[in-house]
Amino acid sequence: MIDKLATLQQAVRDGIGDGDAVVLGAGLEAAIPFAVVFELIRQGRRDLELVAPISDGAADMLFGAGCVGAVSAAWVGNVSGGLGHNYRRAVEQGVPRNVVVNDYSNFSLGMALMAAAYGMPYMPVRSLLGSDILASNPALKVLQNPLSDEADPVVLVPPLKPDVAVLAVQRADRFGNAHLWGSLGVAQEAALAADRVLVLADEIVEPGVIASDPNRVVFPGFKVSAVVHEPAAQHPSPMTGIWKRDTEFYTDYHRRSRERDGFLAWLEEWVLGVPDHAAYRAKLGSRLDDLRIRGSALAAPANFAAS
Amino acid sequence: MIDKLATLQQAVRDGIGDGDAVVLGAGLEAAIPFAVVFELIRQGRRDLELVAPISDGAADMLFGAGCVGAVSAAWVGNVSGGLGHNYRRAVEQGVPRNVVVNDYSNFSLGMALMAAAYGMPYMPVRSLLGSDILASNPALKVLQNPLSDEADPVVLVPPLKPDVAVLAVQRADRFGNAHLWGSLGVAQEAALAADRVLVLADEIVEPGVIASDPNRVVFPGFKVSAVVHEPAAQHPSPMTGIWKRDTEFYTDYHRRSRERDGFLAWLEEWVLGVPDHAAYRAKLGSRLDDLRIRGSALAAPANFAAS
Amino acid sequence: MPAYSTQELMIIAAAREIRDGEVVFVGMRLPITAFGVARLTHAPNAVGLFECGLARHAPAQDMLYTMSDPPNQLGAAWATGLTQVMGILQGGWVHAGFIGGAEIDRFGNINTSYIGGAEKPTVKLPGSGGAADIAAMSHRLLAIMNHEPHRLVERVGYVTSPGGLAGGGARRAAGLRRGGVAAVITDRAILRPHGPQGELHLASFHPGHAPEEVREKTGWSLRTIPGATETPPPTAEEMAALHAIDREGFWR
Amino acid sequence: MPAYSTQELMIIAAAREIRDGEVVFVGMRLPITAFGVARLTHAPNAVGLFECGLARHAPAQDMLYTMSDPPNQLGAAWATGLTQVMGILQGGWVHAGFIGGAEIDRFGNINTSYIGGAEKPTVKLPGSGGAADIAAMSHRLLAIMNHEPHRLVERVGYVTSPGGLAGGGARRAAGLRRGGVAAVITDRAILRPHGPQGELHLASFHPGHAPEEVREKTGWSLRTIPGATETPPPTAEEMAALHAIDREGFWR
Repeated sequence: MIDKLATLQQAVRDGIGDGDAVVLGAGLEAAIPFAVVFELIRQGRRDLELVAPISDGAADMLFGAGCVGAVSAAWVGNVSGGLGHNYRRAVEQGVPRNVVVNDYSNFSLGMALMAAAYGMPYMPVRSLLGSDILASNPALKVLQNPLSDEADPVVLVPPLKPDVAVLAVQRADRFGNAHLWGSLGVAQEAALAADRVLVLADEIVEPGVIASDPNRVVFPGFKVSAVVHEPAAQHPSPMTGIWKRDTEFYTDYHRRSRERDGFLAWLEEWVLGVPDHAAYRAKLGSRLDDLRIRGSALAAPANFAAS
Repeated sequence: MIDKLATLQQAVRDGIGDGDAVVLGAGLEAAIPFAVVFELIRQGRRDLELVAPISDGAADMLFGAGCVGAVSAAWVGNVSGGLGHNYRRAVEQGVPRNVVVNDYSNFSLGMALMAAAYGMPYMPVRSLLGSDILASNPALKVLQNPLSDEADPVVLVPPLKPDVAVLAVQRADRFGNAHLWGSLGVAQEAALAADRVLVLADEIVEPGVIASDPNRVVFPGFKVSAVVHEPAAQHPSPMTGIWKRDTEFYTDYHRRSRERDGFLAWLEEWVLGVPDHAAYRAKLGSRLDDLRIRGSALAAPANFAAS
Repeated sequence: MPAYSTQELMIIAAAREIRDGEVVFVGMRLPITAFGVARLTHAPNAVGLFECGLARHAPAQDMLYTMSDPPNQLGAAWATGLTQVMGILQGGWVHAGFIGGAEIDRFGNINTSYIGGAEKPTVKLPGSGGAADIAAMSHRLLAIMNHEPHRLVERVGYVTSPGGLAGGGARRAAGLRRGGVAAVITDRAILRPHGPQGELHLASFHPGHAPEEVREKTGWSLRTIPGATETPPPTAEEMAALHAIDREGFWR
Repeated sequence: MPAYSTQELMIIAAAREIRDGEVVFVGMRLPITAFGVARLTHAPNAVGLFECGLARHAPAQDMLYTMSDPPNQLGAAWATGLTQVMGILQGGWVHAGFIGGAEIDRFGNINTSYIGGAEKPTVKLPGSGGAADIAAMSHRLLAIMNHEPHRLVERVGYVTSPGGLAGGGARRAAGLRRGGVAAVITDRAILRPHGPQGELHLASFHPGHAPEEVREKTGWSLRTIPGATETPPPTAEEMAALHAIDREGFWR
């Protein structure tokens, strides 16, 4: 097996290029790889296409920093605050730049990723009929079901193939084998669809730990291109069993990003003025300690012995 | 929650009727619910449509017992022996009765179940092109991909909706919440697609055991119609972490089922002359003890604590 | 002074829409509390679904800010992916779903995408999330809104989540096989579709909110279902269930 | 007397078809042993896939009768469903797959379904399993057969798993975007497609099996690739790897 351990800086530099289509919010409101979001901003990446079913705050930051050229998403905002101020400024006023919005619903976005993961020409879905999403996203086509003799319109959702999927996980080995648990969002579809998969592991473990439970492996290690070890890479979002959600961080971001100047000050304070994620953790200090889950509610044992 | 515990006899009597489409081999060569196969034979069920990607021996027994009117499958035989003698007699000679064969491949059968599970009009797949399976299964249609300007034929696989899916699992609670681990075959698609789900649990546990690890729940408890507690319900097939495969049982079946008379004697000995699964276990005796996995190779701990 | 807040009444009205044994997309805040009340009162076997990939028998024990928060993972009945939970929604296994919205119109169409049109919006709202899917594919849609004339409008500027579309048979003609708005629960009233067009009518008005006030605060000429009455106030049992869940009095 | 059995030579020939880093549907018996040899020799980063829903870095430690047996579960790299492993096959992530069969023809089409036609078969074989999918969608198909005239036939009676179909561009014309037979490994020889029609030709003959014998045992007029030679016998390293896996001498 190939050692895929990389630093955050390396992995972002080598793995995500200008113009790439990137999945960053596969876990919906959990396990959002904020450390990569911050590093993309620090490295000044441009013209990204964000692919996400929902994106709690992370996408809004990338809009504000001018990294995004297009978004294929079902929901962009800040769950604690509602509206995404940077997203609004980009779409309504072209500040700091214009962006192309490809509207989806959660299900149709998940199906678009599944179509790409499984090499399907399209996925036929029964959602979106009657919705103006069909008008504002021309990639979606309505056609009669050819297997039905009755009127039966079906929406054909074409594959959405990301260049990169970035996934934060509880633990991984250095070869790219990873465990992810709790609600999975579109993590599996995104990882199987993407050309490259960048894993952010809260903990690096021996390969035997991962191999002890192959059912907790959501995507196979051979799909993974790089493994980055960064505890709390998903802060301020939660990570099941390890980190609580830092709601105050979202609220503060929402408040300060209401005006462009406030956002730029926030960006300087939390991203541009912070060299790396270790410094970010240090800056959070005891606040991060308070977010650590200390209780224990372990999964019931499962035996994989063969004899 | 509703108590769904039932005896094997009750669950088969109430849950599987003559003519029903039944998934029995969702786990491929593991976790095949043989106890239900035997009980269907004892109860004399008729005109079943078997739906299975593969079926290691179980389907062959039902063919020989005359319970089956049709089969929608990718593979029917006996992995240890190859050919299924009863399947051959039924298809080649109509003994004991004629059966309709709907040919699939594993992938197209999985997609047909997924289409039913997720309410899709069909699944567009790129397998089977050029295969005579398209000719011998008229349900499969080839159509041009309407999203492509180039020649791009696609196979449309219509949904295959079982009336009942029967699934053997390692453990369940009495309310239908179940844990299943190891390779999953089409267990999830079958359970989500079927109108009714019959769970055979090797062990009945407190609800808290299942709730301690919601990621090991492959299909939600609300889909389950009955829970039957029968250890080794999957014998002679294996159950990950609990039971080894009884290869000698398969080999013996294969040898004795070569001729119709030999099969009928086998059937009397192992099914018709055995009143229930407790008697079957008793008949296996120390042979069953030898099949029990005694080693321990536990999955690494996973924490679900929230604070 | 009433023994309950408006929000508490809305929660209890929402809880009454959930039937026993149903599978319901519950969403955050008010609906998940309603789900908890329903479970403790008349619907002990209801199941809650969450788009992130969760099913639950009982609401989480701790406060949730998002459906993906750790307390919603702990003790869940099923942890899986978005595809699975929304796939069975399309498969017809979901009885009801709660959604909110910025605008709803007389036929129950909901806008959570654009104010001022998609081409040059004056306000870009966050978008559908799963709302369009829940509106299209659950058997009954339950909408929760604040009751103001600019929110309850004649025709939404953008249909994110289809209700009755142009009314009458329009929803079925668009290819939607089931569903539609069953109830709109506001801070002033409950509206339900009525008549051949399925137009939203006043079904009940909350205590303290006269029908005239409700009509005034509605952006179309609101008609009344014959026999519309005051929304029954919470019962003692309902309030006890709510207080058992909302121990900190968040909704009081 | 050779220091290896015919089956051992076949295993090693099969192992040589697996390249480092590849993802391969390996199947039971001979191919999974070949996968193990490849991993221990030239392909340490190859990954094995199994249709039941497994991926493995190394073969199971104990004897397998089926791919779903407990030893194949223990220490697997990924345990999931059939849909996922065959879905990524369709997605183009699988480099090669091994399959067997009752009949194969000069263009590499394989029959595992019906002898005597589907209408009134004289023998009902078990069917495709995953073979048709692997043949259609992996980048290279590797077939393993016993070399007899009734197995290597001019034209199979039923195409379960498509090879080159009628030869030439027929496979692409049918809509298959990739793949086709790369090698047929028999107990006498290795055949490979050659020439514009992609007809199977003799590529190498095993020690002790002269080209004339191979041609005699083939049901069509077998042509030879220019420069065809004897199959290189196992190296000491290959035999050591095989013996490290086949500790009980099952294949000896």
